Amino acid sequence: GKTEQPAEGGSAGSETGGSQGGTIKIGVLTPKTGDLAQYGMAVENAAKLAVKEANDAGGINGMTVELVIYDNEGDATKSVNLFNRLIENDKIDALLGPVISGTSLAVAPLADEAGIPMITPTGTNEDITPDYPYVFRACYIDPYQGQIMGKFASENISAKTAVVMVNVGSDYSVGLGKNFKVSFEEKGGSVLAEENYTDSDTDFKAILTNIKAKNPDVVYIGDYYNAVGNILSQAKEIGLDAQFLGSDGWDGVQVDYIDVAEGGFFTNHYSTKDTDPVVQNFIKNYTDTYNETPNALAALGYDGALILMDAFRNAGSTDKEAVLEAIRTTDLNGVTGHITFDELGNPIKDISIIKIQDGDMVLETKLSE
Amino acid sequence: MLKVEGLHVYYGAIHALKDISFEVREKEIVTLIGANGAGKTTTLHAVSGLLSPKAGSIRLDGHDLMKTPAEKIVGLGLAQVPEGRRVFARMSVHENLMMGAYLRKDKAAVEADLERMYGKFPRLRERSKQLAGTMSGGEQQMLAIARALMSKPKLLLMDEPSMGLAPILVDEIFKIIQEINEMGTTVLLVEQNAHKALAIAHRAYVLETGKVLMEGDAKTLLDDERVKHAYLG
Amino acid sequence: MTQFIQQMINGLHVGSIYALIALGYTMVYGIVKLINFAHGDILMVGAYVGFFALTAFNLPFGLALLAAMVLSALLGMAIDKVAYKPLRNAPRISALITALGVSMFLQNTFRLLFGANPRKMPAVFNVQPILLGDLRIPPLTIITILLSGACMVGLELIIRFTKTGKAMRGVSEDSKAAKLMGINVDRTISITFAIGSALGAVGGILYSISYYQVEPYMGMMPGLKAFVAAVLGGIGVIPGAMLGGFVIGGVESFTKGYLSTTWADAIVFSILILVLVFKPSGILGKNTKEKV
Amino acid sequence: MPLLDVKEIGITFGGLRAVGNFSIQLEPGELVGLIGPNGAGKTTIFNMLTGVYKPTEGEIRISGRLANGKKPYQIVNEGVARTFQNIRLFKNLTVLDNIKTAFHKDMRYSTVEAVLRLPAFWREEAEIDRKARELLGLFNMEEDADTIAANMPYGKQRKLEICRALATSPQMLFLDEPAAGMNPQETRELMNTIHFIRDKFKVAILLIEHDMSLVMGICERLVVIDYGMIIAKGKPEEIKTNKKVIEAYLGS
Amino acid sequence: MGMGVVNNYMTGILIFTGINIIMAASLNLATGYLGQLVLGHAGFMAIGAYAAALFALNTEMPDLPTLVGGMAIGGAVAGLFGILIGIPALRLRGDYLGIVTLGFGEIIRIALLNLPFTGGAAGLRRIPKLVNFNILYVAVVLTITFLFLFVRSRHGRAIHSIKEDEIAAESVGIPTTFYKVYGFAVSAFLAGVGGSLFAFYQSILDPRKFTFMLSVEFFIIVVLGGMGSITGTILAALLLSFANEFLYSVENFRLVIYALLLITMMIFKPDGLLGTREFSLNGLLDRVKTLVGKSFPKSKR
Ligand SMILES: Nc1ncnc2c1ncn2[C@@H]1O[C@H](COP(=O)(O)OP(=O)(O)OP(=O)(O)O)[C@@H](O)[C@H]1O
Ligand SMILES: Nc1ncnc2c1ncn2[C@@H]1O[C@H](COP(=O)(O)OP(=O)(O)OP(=O)(O)O)[C@@H](O)[C@H]1O
Ligand SMILES: [Mg+2]
Ligand SMILES: [Mg+2]
Repeated sequence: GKTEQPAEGGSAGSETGGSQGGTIKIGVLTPKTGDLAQYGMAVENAAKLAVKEANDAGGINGMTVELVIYDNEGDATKSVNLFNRLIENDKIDALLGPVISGTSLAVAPLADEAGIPMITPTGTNEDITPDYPYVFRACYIDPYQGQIMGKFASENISAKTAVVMVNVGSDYSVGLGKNFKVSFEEKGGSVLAEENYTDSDTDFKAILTNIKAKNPDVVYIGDYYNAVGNILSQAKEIGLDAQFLGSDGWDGVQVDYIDVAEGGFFTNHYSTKDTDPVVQNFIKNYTDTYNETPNALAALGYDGALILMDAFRNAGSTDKEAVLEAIRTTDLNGVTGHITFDELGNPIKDISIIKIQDGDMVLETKLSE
Repeated sequence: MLKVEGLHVYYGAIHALKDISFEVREKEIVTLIGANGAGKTTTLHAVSGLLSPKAGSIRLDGHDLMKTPAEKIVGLGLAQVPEGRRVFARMSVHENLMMGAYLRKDKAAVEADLERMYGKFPRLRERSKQLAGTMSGGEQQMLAIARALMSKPKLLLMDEPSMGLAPILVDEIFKIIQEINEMGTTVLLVEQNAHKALAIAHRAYVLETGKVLMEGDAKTLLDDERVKHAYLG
Repeated sequence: MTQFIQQMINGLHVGSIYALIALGYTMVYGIVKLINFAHGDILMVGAYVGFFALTAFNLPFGLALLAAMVLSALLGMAIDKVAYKPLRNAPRISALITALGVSMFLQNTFRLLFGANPRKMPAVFNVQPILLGDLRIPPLTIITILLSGACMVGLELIIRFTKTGKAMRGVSEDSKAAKLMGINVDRTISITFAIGSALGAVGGILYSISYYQVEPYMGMMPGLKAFVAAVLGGIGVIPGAMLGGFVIGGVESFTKGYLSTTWADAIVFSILILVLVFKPSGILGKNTKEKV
Repeated sequence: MPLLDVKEIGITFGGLRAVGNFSIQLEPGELVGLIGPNGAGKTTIFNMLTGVYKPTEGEIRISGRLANGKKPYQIVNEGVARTFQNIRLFKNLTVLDNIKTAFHKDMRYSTVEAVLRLPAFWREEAEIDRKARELLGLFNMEEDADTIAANMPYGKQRKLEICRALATSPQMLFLDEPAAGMNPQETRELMNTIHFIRDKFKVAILLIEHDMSLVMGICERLVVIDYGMIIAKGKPEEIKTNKKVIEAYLGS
Repeated sequence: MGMGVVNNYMTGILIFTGINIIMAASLNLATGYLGQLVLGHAGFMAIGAYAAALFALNTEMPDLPTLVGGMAIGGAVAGLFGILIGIPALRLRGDYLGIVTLGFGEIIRIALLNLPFTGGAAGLRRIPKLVNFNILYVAVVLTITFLFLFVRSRHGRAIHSIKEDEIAAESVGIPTTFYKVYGFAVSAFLAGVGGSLFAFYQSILDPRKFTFMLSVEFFIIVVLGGMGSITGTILAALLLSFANEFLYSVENFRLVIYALLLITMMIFKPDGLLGTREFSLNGLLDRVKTLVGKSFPKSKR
């Protein structure tokens, strides 16, 4: 029924303080406007889906889960203000977000100080979690994926030369590129060039033309699928046919760019082919609800929500300490794999290498360090 | 031809025209004289539609000008030599003149009129390619007059056409006004140079702080003691 | 050498799109002295119209283009009526704020309507590139350049030889004096917005086809670049906008190719600043000092 | 040594020689008229003398010092003030602030003294406030001190512009068509004002004007130019009857 | 606890509003008083913020000297850039200058992303958090007071006269060249101070923050408050901040409504909330009196 719909938008006017009246309040900070909105919306949608499913199934320990979602525009300043609003006005029990590393870095110390368990679904920067016991993440940290792909490039497909494309406007991309390079060179490969671009670039022909002239075995692009789709399309236009490699941001590229992405490999948290019902349910329900295929951000947003709800369930209350302890001891089958946490608040999970083959996503192999 | 009745104009809180009425008959030269700030320019702007009066009526050949936008009023055969010249500064002299003929379709006649203007103001011909904005004050004044004439108006409103002109040209301008009047153009003339204006006008109105103070035959006013004292010096 | 020519072709491609968009900026600026910050978003609307025409209605490219031009033109006129016209006699900066407001409004309305996720623009000219030795010239590039060229020539003809063009020049100089010449100022401004917006729509469609994507914020960057192009060429000057577009496109392409992608925008802006310092009214702008 | 000594200056605008071989001397307290047909180059001469244009030839000396190529504000510091053919006031400022702005060069206090409101600030501000009001008083404008300049009638705006020029305590005052747009009555008042200024402030006045009643009425000598060249010089009575001047300028 | 009136959330908003006030008021000097269109004010803020942060990260001094030193350095470096950008301003007019400053802002942003010592996309972290509400409040009061006193001095008059009519200003002896650069420098200096306060409050710096849109945000505050009205700036900054917070209750429509609000306000108050006037109690009383006078016209006689 309608009443069981997950709360949408900031229910700033809501009078229910704390978790009395049988609600668990989870705050969500995510960019819903501006050029990061496409990522923020995926997280928001997935979180709403997870919460709705939980509520439909009777809630958590008899309590309904309510989301309080604010648009932080990807801005640290606004995130800080909104976080204060979430704890003081909305009296949340836990925080899902923020989505971008920069904003997560700004909020993490506050969440820790306030004793609010926080899970950033997608903040990949290494520094977000270590100093703050209350702060966790659902995604890999930057070095991890880059390293694995460097190793894969060198050992599994015997690449000798590579070019790394880096979006310098995104520390996600910067971190991945750096670590790919390190690990690829460690294994004896040589990186011919590092080509940089920025968030606002749409025309990549100039650098692709240069890359073409260098003729590398592989090109590594650690960035999100929209930029990647655009780059791959233009690469095709100018006739650059190297082996392209990428990161979990590629997930989603299959929707519009499957043809130009053909043959590419990328690291991901999961495979759409995974027969695990958690994965298949998620893909089906998400597609049914939002009329679009979920991407990695959605998967992480979903898992973030699952981890929090699971912790509430295991803690048996909304007591912050108990919930924190429950998160630490998470042992959960999420969409992005089997999740446990290390002592730094980072998830321990496998990496899948996905190949785009014959217009489909195929699980090439699973690797770990 | 032009009949104005009970005109009231405000600039915000300033009541600039207070119940002004006057008329201009076919083929007449009528002049409005009055001190600075009396409301002469305001009156002309109200007639040509550049501002909208609060109350009153303005009729030109039976058309209600109160409801007609400025560009349509021009279409009815009215032209204005505006205060401050308002030439198109970044257009050449020639282009300015052609803008004057914007509504005209008779190309050949326009060319002929252009020649006539160049004949009357040789300086303009000399400088036909110069940007109007770089012309001297007086040169711009000539251009503004010539541009207004290019539209072949039936009724010509002139706001201080002699301002900034050399004495020799002032005489020339008044001659030209008489000439075009004789050729059938009706003229409503605002002048500081009341002496000369009254000398060529048929009738005149004296404005004072937004009101019509006196009206009558130009020759009579020229001899009126009060007018003499206040405006003729 | 091949690479050099290839970069130049790339530059011409982007440049001609910038030029098209810059025309809209320059025309509106020339006539109402307003930096129409919403122009980039009109481009976005045009791209969306094109996108839906091509995908949902399966229209041929020509019709999609026409639909986008018409709807954008109407939108441009409507924006003028609602947001700019009431401020004609107000300080110019106030209209700048409403322009920013309109920009924000369009972006967020489209985000609400169609989501933040980019839509994939169908590849319209998906045929094999023309190969000249090592050179590859995508047909899209040729079509973009030709279409832009045609629009610019058409515009120049309109401005030079029609009554409307004459009226535009008059209004841009002095709208009150223009009224006294019998020019319908409001209509002229409306037409200006219509033409500028229609050209923007063409730019938007070409842009989205070239870069495959349509999204609510897509107008910001090309809009800004095109604005820079218009200023560089001499704002208010039609050929200046075109020249500026090509210069920016070229500089961008060459700096990306030979210097640095990340600094490219900085270099573009530095060139702009340098040019303006030495030629304060842009490359083709007339430096008419105020007569004292 | 003459106050102003101009030798053979000239300027060319894209091929058009607007002024050439123009020379003039001005002694303290003189009242000289510069007349000539429209476009003869009168305003251009003012612009060269006040640093708005740089002459392409010739030399300008003010109190013996070379003034070519100086910026307008530096010329003001040399003791030259002017008004403009098209009035140029600080339209949105009050009458009083228009005048106070013109006292800038007489003031010394620094930014620090200003924002800390140290005694120097109060002293100088009080001083110019007094001087500005006094000046307005001389022109019967003390009532208008708080009026926004743009809201005043034309005649008063002209007067304010002159007043503002005087606030720079010049030794020379250049007036460009001060009577334009005034009726004969107002022009007569203006004549008195100009006389008064000369006598009260002991300034030399150089004046461009097309209103012959004013020019002939108050100027001690006249310089007539046409096409940028001097065609006649002399006392008003001589000029009135000069054939060349009649033909080019006065008309019959 | 439980008092709740001025909680962290409110304090946070007030602090950021305060920084906005400093930014917009300093922009008002360049735009409202000097009359130059500046669309890159965020650039000066960024320079101040990064300079102060780098200073703090590389010294080991007690809090107060670090704060004051950081503010001084942030202001000085930004002021230097203000002089730099003031120089093209000498030759450029109006909108051309606007675009140059816009370009300048972008160059700064790109430089922050690419220079070796600015932390790139990740920005700077662990900047000491030295600013609290009280310190910021003092800074705002000082800035506003400074501007108030500055514009009401001969320097302020000179700057204002340039906006009114540059040629006339020269003609009464104002060295316009000097005052343009000076006005820019002071404006940039204060923006740099604003930036340093921002850095010392936020404690991390993210180059994404300093975009053209941030410059636009300051610009909107200035125009909305009234160009040349410092109290107007304060009013507009407060109004926009709180409008924004309030609009979170219509989350999805927030920016649409915000945009409509802007358009409507401009149409109904094209000169901004206060025009060029300053808010004062006396002025308010006078206005009330005239209003009362108007509604009882007979009492006038
Ligand atoms: N735009 C305006 N805003 C406010 N008041 C104005 C405006 N234009 C004119 N006024 C006022 O309206 C009155 C009439 O002005 P108008 O310009 O019509 O006078 P005028 O007779 O043409 O004077 P002049 O001889 O100076 O040209 C004056 O008091 C003037 O100050
Ligand atoms: N910037 C310029 N570019 C081109 N020509 C110019 C420029 N400035 C002035 N001129 C020309 O130089 C000549 C002298 O102009 P100036 O303004 O000095 O005349 P004037 O004697 O003051 O005339 P008026 O009495 O009409 O004001 C004019 O023919 C004018 O067209
Ligand atoms: Mg008048
Ligand atoms: Mg002159």
